[in-house]
Amino acid sequence: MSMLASYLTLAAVLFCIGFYGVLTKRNAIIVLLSIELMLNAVNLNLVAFSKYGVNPALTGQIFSLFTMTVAAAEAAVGIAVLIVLYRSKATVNADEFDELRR
Amino acid sequence: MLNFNIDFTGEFFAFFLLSVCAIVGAVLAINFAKVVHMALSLAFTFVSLAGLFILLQAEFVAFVQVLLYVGAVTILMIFGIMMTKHQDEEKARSRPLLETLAAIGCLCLFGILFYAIRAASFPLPAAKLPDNNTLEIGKLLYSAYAIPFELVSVLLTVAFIGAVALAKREEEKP
Amino acid sequence: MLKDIPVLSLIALIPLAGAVLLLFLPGRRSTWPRGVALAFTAIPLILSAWLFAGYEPILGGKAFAEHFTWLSIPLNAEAWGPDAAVASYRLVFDYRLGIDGISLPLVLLTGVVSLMAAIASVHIRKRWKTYYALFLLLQTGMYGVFLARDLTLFFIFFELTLIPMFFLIGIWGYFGREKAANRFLLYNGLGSAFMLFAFLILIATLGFSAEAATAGGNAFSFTGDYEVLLAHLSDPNAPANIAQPGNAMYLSDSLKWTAFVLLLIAFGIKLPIFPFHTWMLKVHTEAPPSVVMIHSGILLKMGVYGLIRFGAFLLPEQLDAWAPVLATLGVINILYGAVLACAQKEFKLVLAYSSISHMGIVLLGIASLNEIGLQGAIYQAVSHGLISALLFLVVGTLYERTGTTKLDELGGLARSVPFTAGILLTAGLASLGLPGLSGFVGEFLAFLGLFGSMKALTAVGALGVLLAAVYVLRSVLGITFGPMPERFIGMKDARFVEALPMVALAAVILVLGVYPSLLTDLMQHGFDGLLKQLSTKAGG
Amino acid sequence: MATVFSPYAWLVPAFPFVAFAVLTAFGRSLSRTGAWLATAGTFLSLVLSLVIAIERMTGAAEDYRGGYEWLRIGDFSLPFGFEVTNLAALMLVVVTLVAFLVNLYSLGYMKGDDRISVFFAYVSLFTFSMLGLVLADNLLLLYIFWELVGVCSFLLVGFWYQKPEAKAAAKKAFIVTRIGDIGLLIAILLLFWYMPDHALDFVSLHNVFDPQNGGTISLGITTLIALLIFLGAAGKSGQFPLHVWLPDAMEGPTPISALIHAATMVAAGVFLVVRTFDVFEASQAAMDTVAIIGAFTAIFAATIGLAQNDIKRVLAYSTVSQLGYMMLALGVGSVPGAMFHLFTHAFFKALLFLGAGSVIHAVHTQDIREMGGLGRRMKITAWTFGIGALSLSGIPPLAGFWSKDAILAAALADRPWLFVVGAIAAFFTALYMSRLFFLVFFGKPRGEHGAQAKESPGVMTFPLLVLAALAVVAGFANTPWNGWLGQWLTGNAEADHASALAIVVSVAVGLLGFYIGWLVYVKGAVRRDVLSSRLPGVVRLLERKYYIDELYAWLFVRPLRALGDALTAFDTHVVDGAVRLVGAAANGIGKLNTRLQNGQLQTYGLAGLLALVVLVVAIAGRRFW
Repeated sequence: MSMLASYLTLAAVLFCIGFYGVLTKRNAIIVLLSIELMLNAVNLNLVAFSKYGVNPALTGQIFSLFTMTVAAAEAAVGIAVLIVLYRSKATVNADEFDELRR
Repeated sequence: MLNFNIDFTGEFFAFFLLSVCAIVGAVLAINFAKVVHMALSLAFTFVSLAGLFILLQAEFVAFVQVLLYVGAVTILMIFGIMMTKHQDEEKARSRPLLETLAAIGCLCLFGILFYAIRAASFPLPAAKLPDNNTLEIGKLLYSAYAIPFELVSVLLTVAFIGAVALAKREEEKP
Repeated sequence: MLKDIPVLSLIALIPLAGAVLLLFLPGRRSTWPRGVALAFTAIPLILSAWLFAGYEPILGGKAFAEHFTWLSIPLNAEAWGPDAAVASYRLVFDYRLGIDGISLPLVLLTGVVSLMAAIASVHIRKRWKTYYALFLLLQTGMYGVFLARDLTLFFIFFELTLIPMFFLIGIWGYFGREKAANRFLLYNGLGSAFMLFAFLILIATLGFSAEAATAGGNAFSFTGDYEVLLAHLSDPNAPANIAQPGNAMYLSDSLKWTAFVLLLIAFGIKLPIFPFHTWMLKVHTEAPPSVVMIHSGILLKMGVYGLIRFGAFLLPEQLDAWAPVLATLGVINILYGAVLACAQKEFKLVLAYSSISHMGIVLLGIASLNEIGLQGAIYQAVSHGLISALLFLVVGTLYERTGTTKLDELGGLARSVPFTAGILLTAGLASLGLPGLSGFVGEFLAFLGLFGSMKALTAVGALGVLLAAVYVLRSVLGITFGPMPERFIGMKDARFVEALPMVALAAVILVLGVYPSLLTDLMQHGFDGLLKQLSTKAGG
Repeated sequence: MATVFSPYAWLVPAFPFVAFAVLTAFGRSLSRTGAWLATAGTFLSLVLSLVIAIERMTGAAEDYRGGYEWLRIGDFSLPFGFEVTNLAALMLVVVTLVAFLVNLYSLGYMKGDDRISVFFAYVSLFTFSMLGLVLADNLLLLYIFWELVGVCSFLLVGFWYQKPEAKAAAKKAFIVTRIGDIGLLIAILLLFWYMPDHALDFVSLHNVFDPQNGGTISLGITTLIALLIFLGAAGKSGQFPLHVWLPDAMEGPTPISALIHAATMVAAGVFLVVRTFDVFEASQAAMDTVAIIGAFTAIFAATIGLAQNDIKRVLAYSTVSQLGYMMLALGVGSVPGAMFHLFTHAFFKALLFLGAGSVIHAVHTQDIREMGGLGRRMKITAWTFGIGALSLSGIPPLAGFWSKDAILAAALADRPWLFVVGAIAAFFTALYMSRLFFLVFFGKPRGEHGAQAKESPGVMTFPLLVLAALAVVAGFANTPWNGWLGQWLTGNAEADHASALAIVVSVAVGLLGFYIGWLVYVKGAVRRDVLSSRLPGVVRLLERKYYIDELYAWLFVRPLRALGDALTAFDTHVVDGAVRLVGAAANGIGKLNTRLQNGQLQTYGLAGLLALVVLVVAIAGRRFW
C-alpha cells in the first residue's frame, strides 16, 4: 500500500469540507473560497496520481496548473460579479440571492 | 479495518503533519464566525497543501500554489470582503434543515469516496518521475501543451478584462 | 356499388370534414353550425344504415375492409446485432378499417345516438360553432374506435374522443364543469396509458413477423394490424408462440397476463368497473345533457368494445381464467350501482349509478364466454346506450323547464308535461328491463349466458333486476307522480325538436325489444373465431 | 271437424292491441270515442274467443300451434308462438268476457275523468298482454307477457297518480311482484340449461317431466325449478308472503280492481302453475309447498278480511284468500278444481268488485262504516252483490259452492287436515262477506252521501246483471256428478273426489258464517264489539294485517335504505376519497417541490448532492443484492 490512498483520502476530506462550505456558508465570498478549496482537493488528487499513478508522468501536474489558472480567473470574475451584486442588493448573503426563482 | 499498513517514514510524518494542518485549516474556516478569519484559515490550508505538493515532488506546482492561491486569490478575497458590507459575523438566522442535510450529504459522499478508495487496488508505479521536473514541465508546456497554454492565457486576459468591466461603476444616467 | 366506395372511411371521416367546414362558416348565430352539424351527423348514420343493409354475417364484413400502409418506419438494423442476413427491420402503422358483427351494432348505435344528441343540442346557449365542431370531432373519434382494426389507429381514435369531450364538458357543463372535465381527462388519460402499454406489449410480440426474404436478406416488421395479430395468435410458428431462450418476441404467459390486466384496467375505467367509477358520476351530473347522451350512450360502450375486441379476442385464455373474477366484478357493479342508485337524491346520480349497474350486466355477459352471453353483452351495451340517451334527453328537457334535477324538488310532472313524463316512464321501464323493450333482451341474454357456467353468481346478479325496479320506480314516480307543486303549473310540454329524438329513441328501443333478431342476426358469426379458439384451448 | 278458427287465435289479443295503439297515438283527440273503440276491440276478441271455445267443445280437440323465431343465437333459438288448448280457450273466454264487461262498466264509471282515453289505452294493453299470456306457447313468451300485465297493473293502480297513496301502491305492486318475477326468471334460466335442446315450450316441458321418461332432470333441480316458478306465481297471485301488494293495489280505479286484481291477472299465477303442472307433479316437495302456502294464504287472508273497513280491501283480502284456495287445489293435485274455481271466481269476484264500484260511485266513500241502508236505493246493485256474496260464501247452488266444494273434496281425499283448514277459511269467508253485505246494504244510512245515493246508470248495471247470471250458472259446468269441465280441460276423466262429507261441511260452514253475520250485523243479537272488547289484541292484529307491512318495512326497506346510505358514504369517502388522496398526494409532492425551488443556489446544490449520493448508492449498491 503506497501513500496514494492516504492522499486520496485527504483530498476527499477536503473536498467534502469544501462542499459543505459551499452549501451552508452565507457569505458569498466564503462560498467562493470553499469552491477554491474543492478545486485544491482535486489538484491534490491530480498531483498524487502524477507521482503514484501506474504511469507516473508530469501530465497530472500540468493539469493542476491549468486548474489553478482557471480557478484564478474564476475567482476574479466571481469577485467582480459579487461586487456588482452587492451594489444592487447591498448584501453578499447567498440566501438573499433568489433571482433564480423570479 | 482501518489498517493502513503504513511505514513510519519521514515522508509519512511530513504528510501527517501537513494534512492535519490542511484539515484543521479547512474545519476552522467552516467554523469561524468572522469572515476574515475564515479567509485567513483557508489561506493556511492552501499553504499546507503547497507543502503536500512538495512532498509529492511537484515543486513547481507548490510554488504556483503559494503564488496564486495564497498570494492572489486570498488577497483578492480579502479585498472583496473589504469592499462589501460584511457583518463580520455569520448571522444567527441559521438554517438547521439545510445544514443538517448538507452535513449528511457530505458525510455520505465522503463515505462513498472513502469506500471507493479502500476498495480500489493501486498497482505500484512502474517508473519514477524525473528529478528535475520543473524543467520538464517547462519543456512540456512549450511543446506538447503549447496550444492549451496559450488558450489559458487568453482565458485569463478575458477574465480580467471581464472582471474590470463588471466591477466598473456605471455612470449615472441623467 | 357499395363495395367500391370506402364507406367505412367515409363514415369515420365525414364528421371530421364537417368540423373543418364549420371553421369557415360564420358562428354568430346557431343556425349555420347547427345545420351543418345535423347534416354531417346524419350522413354517417345513413351510410351505417346502408352498411347494415348490405352486411352479411357469414362474410363477417370482409367486403368492407379497407387497408393500406400508413407509415413504415425503418428501425436501426444495427441495434439488432450484426446479422448480415437481415435487410431491414420496420415499424409499420397500418390504416385498417373493418366491420364485423360486434362493431356494426355499435356503429349503428353511434349513428343513432349522435344524431339524436345533435338534435337535442338545442339546449346549448353559447359558442355554437365551437360546440358543434367539437361534437363532430368527437363523432369521428367514436366511429374510428369502432371501425379501426389496427392497435395504433384504435389508440389514436380513442384519444381523439377525449379531447373534444374534455372541452364539451368543461365549457358547456353545469357549475362543477371544470372539475368534472379534469377528472374525466385524468382518469381516461390514465386508462389510455395502461392501454398503450398493453398495446406495445402486443405489438412487440404478436405483431412481429418475418416478411418474404428480399435480395438483401430477411425483412422483419412490427405491426399493430389486428388481423395480423389474430393470425399470429393461432399460428404455432409465429415468433410470439415459440418459447425459446433468446427469443425476445415470445409472448410468455406472464406478458399475456400483464397485457390482460392492463387492458382490463384501461377499459375498466371506461366501462366503468367498480372502483374506477367515480369520474363518471361527475361527468353525468356536470356535463350538458346532450353530451351525457353521447357519453353514457356511446363512450362507455367503447370500454365494452375494447374489452371484447382486445381482451377477449387477443387474450382468450386469460379472459377464460379470469371469467369468475369478471363475473364477480360484474355482480359487484350491478348490486353496488343498484343499491347506491336507490339512495341518491339527485336524479342524474340515480341514472349514473344505474349505468354502473347496467354495465355490470355487460360484464356478466362477457364473463360467460359463450355466444349467448357475448351477444347479450353487446346487446345490453347497445340497449343501455339507447336507454340512457333517452333518459338524459328527458333530464335535459325537464331541467330546461324546472331548473332542477333534485328528486325532492320534483313531482307531479305527469300533469304539467304529460308527454315528457310518459317518455320518462317508458325509458324507466326499459331501464328496469321490461320485456318488450330492448333492456330486457340484453339483460336476459347476459344472464342466460352466464347461467350456463356460473349459476349462483347469476342468481345473485339477478337481484339487481329487482333493485332496478326499486330505484327506477322510486325516482321516476317521484318525478312524474304525486301532487304537483304550484310552480310547475303552466309549463310547456316538449317542443317538436325535443319530442322528435325522444320518439325516435323510444321507437328504436321498442323495435329492438320486440324484434331482437334485427341486431342478433348481425352478431351471428361475430364470435365464431373467439369461441373456436376457446374450445381448441380447452380441448388441447 | 277441422280446426278453422284456432289458427286465428292470435287475432284475439290483436284487437285490443290495435285499440291500444290507436288510443295511444290519437288518444287525446278521440276522448270518448276512443273508449268506445277499446270496448269494441274487446268485444271482437270476446266473439272470437267464444267461437274458438265452442269449436273446441264440439270436438276438434287438436291443439293448435303457430309462431315464428324470435331470437336466434348460434345454435340456440328462442321461438315465439301461440298455442290453443282447451285450457287456453277457457282462459280466453274468461279474460275477454270480464274485460269486455269491465270496459263497458268503465264507460260509465270513468265518465268524468279527463284521462279516460289513457285509461282505456291501458286497459286495452292489459287485455292484449293477458291474452298473450294465455296463448303463449313457451315459458319465455309467457314471462314477457307476464311482465307486461304486471306493468299494466302498475300503470292502472297508479292511474290517479296525484294521490300519494296511489303512487306508493303502484310502486309496491310492481316491486313485490318483481320479487316473484325474478324467481320465475331464474326458473326459466334453469330450464333453459337443463332442458334437452334448451326447449322452453310447454309441450317439451310436458314430455320431459312426464313420469314415464323421468330422470332427465334430477329431483333436486326439479324441485328448485318448481319452487322458483311457484315464487313467480305467488308474487302475481298474492300468495303469502308476497300478498302485501294486492290490497294496496285497490288504490286503482275499481273496474281495474275487478278486471286485474280479481278476475284475470292475479289468477295468472294459478294459470302458470297449471301450465307447468308437470314440473310440480314431478316433485312432491314442491306440491307440498304449494298446498301449504295455498292453505295458509286462504285462512290467513280470510282472517284479515274480517277486520277491514274498506269495502275494496275486504274484497282484496277475499281475493287473496280465494287464490290461496286455488293454490291449495293445485297442491293437492286437482288441476280441474283450481281451474274451475278460477273460472267461477273470475265471475263472482268481478261482480263483487263492480258492485262495490257501483256503491262507491254512489256514495263517494270506501269505508263500510259510512255506508248502510243502500239496499233500498240501489236495488240492482244490492241484488247482484248479494248473489256474488252468496256465491263467494259457497251457498248452493251458486257457482262458488261447486268450485269450492271441488277443492275441498280434493283436499279431503289427499290430505284431510288441509280440508279442515279450507273449511275454516270457508267459514271466515262467509262471515266477512255477510258482514260486508249487511253493513253496506242493510240498516240505516250512516254517511252523508248514503241518503242521496242513486242507482248507477245502465251501462254499469248491465255488466252486473250479466256477471250475476254467470255467478249463478257457471257452477254447473262441473258438478260432482258431472265432471265435464275437468274432463274437457285435462283430457282424461279424473277420479271423482265427490264426497258427501265435503258437501255437507262446506254447505254447513257457509250457512253458519252467513247466519252469524246476520245475527251480528242485522239482528243485533250479538253486540258488534263483543270481540273487540274481549280480545282487543286479536282484533288489532287483524286490523293491522298481522303487521306484515311493518315487518317488511323493518326487515327489507329500512336495511336497504341504510345500506344505500352507508354505501353512499363509502362511495364518496372511501372510493372517491382514495381518488382524492392520490390527487392530494400528487399535489403535496408538487408543493414540496415548489418549496425546493426557492431560488437559492445552495438549496439546489444540496438537492444535487443528495441526488448524487442516492444515484451512486443505487448504482454501486446493486452489487450487494
